[in-house]
Amino acid sequence: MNKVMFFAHLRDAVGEESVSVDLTGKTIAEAKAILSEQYGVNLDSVMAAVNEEFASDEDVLSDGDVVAFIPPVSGG
Amino acid sequence: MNKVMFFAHLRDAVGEESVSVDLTGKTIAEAKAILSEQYGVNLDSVMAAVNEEFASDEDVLSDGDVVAFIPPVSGG
Amino acid sequence: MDDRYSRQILFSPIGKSGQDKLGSKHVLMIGAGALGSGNGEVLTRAGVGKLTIVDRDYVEASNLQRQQLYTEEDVREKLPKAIAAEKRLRAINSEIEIVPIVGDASPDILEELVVDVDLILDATDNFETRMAINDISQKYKIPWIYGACVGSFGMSFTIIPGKTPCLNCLLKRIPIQGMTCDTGGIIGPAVQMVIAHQSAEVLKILVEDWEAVRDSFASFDLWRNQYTSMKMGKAKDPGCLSCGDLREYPYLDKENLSRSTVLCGRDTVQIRPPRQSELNLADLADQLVRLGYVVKANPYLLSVEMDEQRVVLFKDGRGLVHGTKDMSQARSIYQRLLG
Amino acid sequence: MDDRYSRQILFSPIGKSGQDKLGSKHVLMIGAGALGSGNGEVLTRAGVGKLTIVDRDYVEASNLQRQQLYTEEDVREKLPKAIAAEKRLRAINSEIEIVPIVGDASPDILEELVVDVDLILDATDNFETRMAINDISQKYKIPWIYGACVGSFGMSFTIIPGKTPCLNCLLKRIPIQGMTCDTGGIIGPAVQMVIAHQSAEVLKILVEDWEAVRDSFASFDLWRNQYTSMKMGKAKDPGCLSCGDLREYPYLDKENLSRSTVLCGRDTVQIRPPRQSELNLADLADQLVRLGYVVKANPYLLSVEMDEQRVVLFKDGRGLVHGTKDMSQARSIYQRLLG
Repeated sequence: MNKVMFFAHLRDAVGEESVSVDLTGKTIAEAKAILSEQYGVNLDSVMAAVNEEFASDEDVLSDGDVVAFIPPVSGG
Repeated sequence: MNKVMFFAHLRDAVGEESVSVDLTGKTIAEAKAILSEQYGVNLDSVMAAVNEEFASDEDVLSDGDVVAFIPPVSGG
Repeated sequence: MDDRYSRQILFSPIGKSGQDKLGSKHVLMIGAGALGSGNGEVLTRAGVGKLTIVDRDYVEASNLQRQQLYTEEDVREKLPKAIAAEKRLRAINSEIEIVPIVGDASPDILEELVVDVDLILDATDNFETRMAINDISQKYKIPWIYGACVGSFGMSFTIIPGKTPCLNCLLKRIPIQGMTCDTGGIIGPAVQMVIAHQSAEVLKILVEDWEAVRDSFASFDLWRNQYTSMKMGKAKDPGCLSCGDLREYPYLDKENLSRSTVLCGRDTVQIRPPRQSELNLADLADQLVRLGYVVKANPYLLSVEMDEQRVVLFKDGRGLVHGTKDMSQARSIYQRLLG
Repeated sequence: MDDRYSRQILFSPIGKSGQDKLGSKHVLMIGAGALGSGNGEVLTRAGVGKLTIVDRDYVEASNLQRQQLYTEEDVREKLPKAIAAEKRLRAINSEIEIVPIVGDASPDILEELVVDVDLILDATDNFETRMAINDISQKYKIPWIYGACVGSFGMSFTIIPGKTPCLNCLLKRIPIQGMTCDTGGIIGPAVQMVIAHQSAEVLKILVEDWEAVRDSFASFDLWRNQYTSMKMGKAKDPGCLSCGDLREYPYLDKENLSRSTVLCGRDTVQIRPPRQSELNLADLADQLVRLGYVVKANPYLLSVEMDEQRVVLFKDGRGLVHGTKDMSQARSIYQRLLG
């Protein structure tokens, strides 16, 4: 299983700060597609961190990895 | 063994952000006395956290506990 | 100014009803130095209905590096900070009420000022005043928000009577010889970071979003890139004399306050700390020399020149401030050195 | 003002030599909104030698809630932000050089301004300008500091050419329809928190304390009490078109910029986004209605009234700004809606 955390407006869209989903063996790109489908959020251009380290679309998730999605914001 | 972290001016006095010391079985009060002696810092009125939770003088340390000393500051 | 709060109302945890609540609330802010000027500005811009500001100092050149309401003109006019703050805050928002009070935040004054206050914001520079705020907060069931910084290090903790531990649970007694901005230096970003934490907590409490209130003790060092949140549930002490079952509000008792006395015919004020303690005069002398002060020290006392005044500190914490008869000024100078 | 920087010099990682360095450095700040006014004030107070401020907007009532240099008077006079900022900053510190520039931070202008600049501070409100800053930073080897916020959420990342990943490594392309303060709201404390992070990084870089520079991507939510540091080593992309081995600086190429055209005889500016993309018009319409705007939408376009202008947005991201012939104003209005 994996803990998936959502920040900023993603959290509002999902309705929870974190969810438990099994993403073992999936790439970040695949995980984004699954979660977008499941929670109706747009994860295009959203940064992903795995265990507090930046992860690219091709990185593969292991069991127990904590995934965070951090949307870059533009306000200033 | 225990990881002991020092914040603010304590870090300057100790010269390192963290040190490894075996404090297993000691109370916070005893740990303070040992570290004060060893590093020449005053830990009187310094707050202690064990694994990111506030700890009082009587709390006993276990092997592997991470201890942090956070000095309350008065500037404003 | 229509539209003034539109971006804040759009933030859904505040919204229109939160904005109305903000406009009906009264914040008592103790201190108008670095944290006071910054927090005062955030709250004034946010539209808090009434802001009472208590400060005993006037604006000096060394304040300009981090105290955001003040200008070179305020330094030249030696304006009291509370007055200079009010002037700028009115130009920013003429639609809220600002009450400046030039003076010491003694327990007596605090008890008078606390009527109708929804929240006390700590922007002071010493633990003696903070312990008095803490007791007042418990006695009148008013939340307060501790904030402090020195160097690149800062911290904040929100105290809700009946719910969280209080400052006396955490510290047990007043720390003596804490680092102050006059001995450890300070950078603007650390001030801004504490203001960010404190003012966010003020907004949460004033809009009554109690679930959002931070229950951990936040501390951080911006130069060393550290940030830590300490859970505080276990800190609550049922035997605490400020918030426990048999409370005495010890810091409202004049016996426990630092005592200042004008020494007859000597243009000098003597200050006694609230508890007997031993100062490390050698360390303190080192710090003050690094700061550029002229310091003389021997094993028993330390003498330091500060602008028009000379301060002599004894090993037991007692201080003589020569060159003034003004007790409030003398306490300010003493606490700048010892926190 | 002697003594002005005494508390900062006392902070040992700065000291006297750091203070001298600060006084000899030049910061180019893009934007004088919330992050620009706050960062500008911290750096002016800290004694940075020269500050160039670029902004295309004027002060409006809805800015006062969080943009700390501005007053009600500035709103009444409709002063350009760069000019209003300069006025206040001079009153704060007359001893440093402040150069206000009223205008768009286009890649051409950035290339002109970047001569002799030690650091670029991002205080803009859109990714198109940030990507241009990012390319300029790589091309001329000048560090820059990304900062942004919306609601109670904010983030900061320090980009050092040749060392850290760049913004294009992280994002690959310009995100469209990012949350902006005009659609998601914003609270003052979140602004202060980003300022704290950005200005601390500026001080570290200007005093050349490279070891202290933050190498993680910091993001936080003050209302939800979240703080997270993401390690960024793995983000550096050798194939990145901005900082990689075969770099092209794509965002300095006019072909990739959003194109604005004044539509002949119609008092209208048309804006095309830099990349083809599909806007979610229904979501956007919802946000704008919550903000209080009058919005009309159908499956193909959305029309929104904004003060004197009316903006029509198409599904492909194209926008028509009616009621102006000023391209810079039109781009500002467009980017306020789409980030």
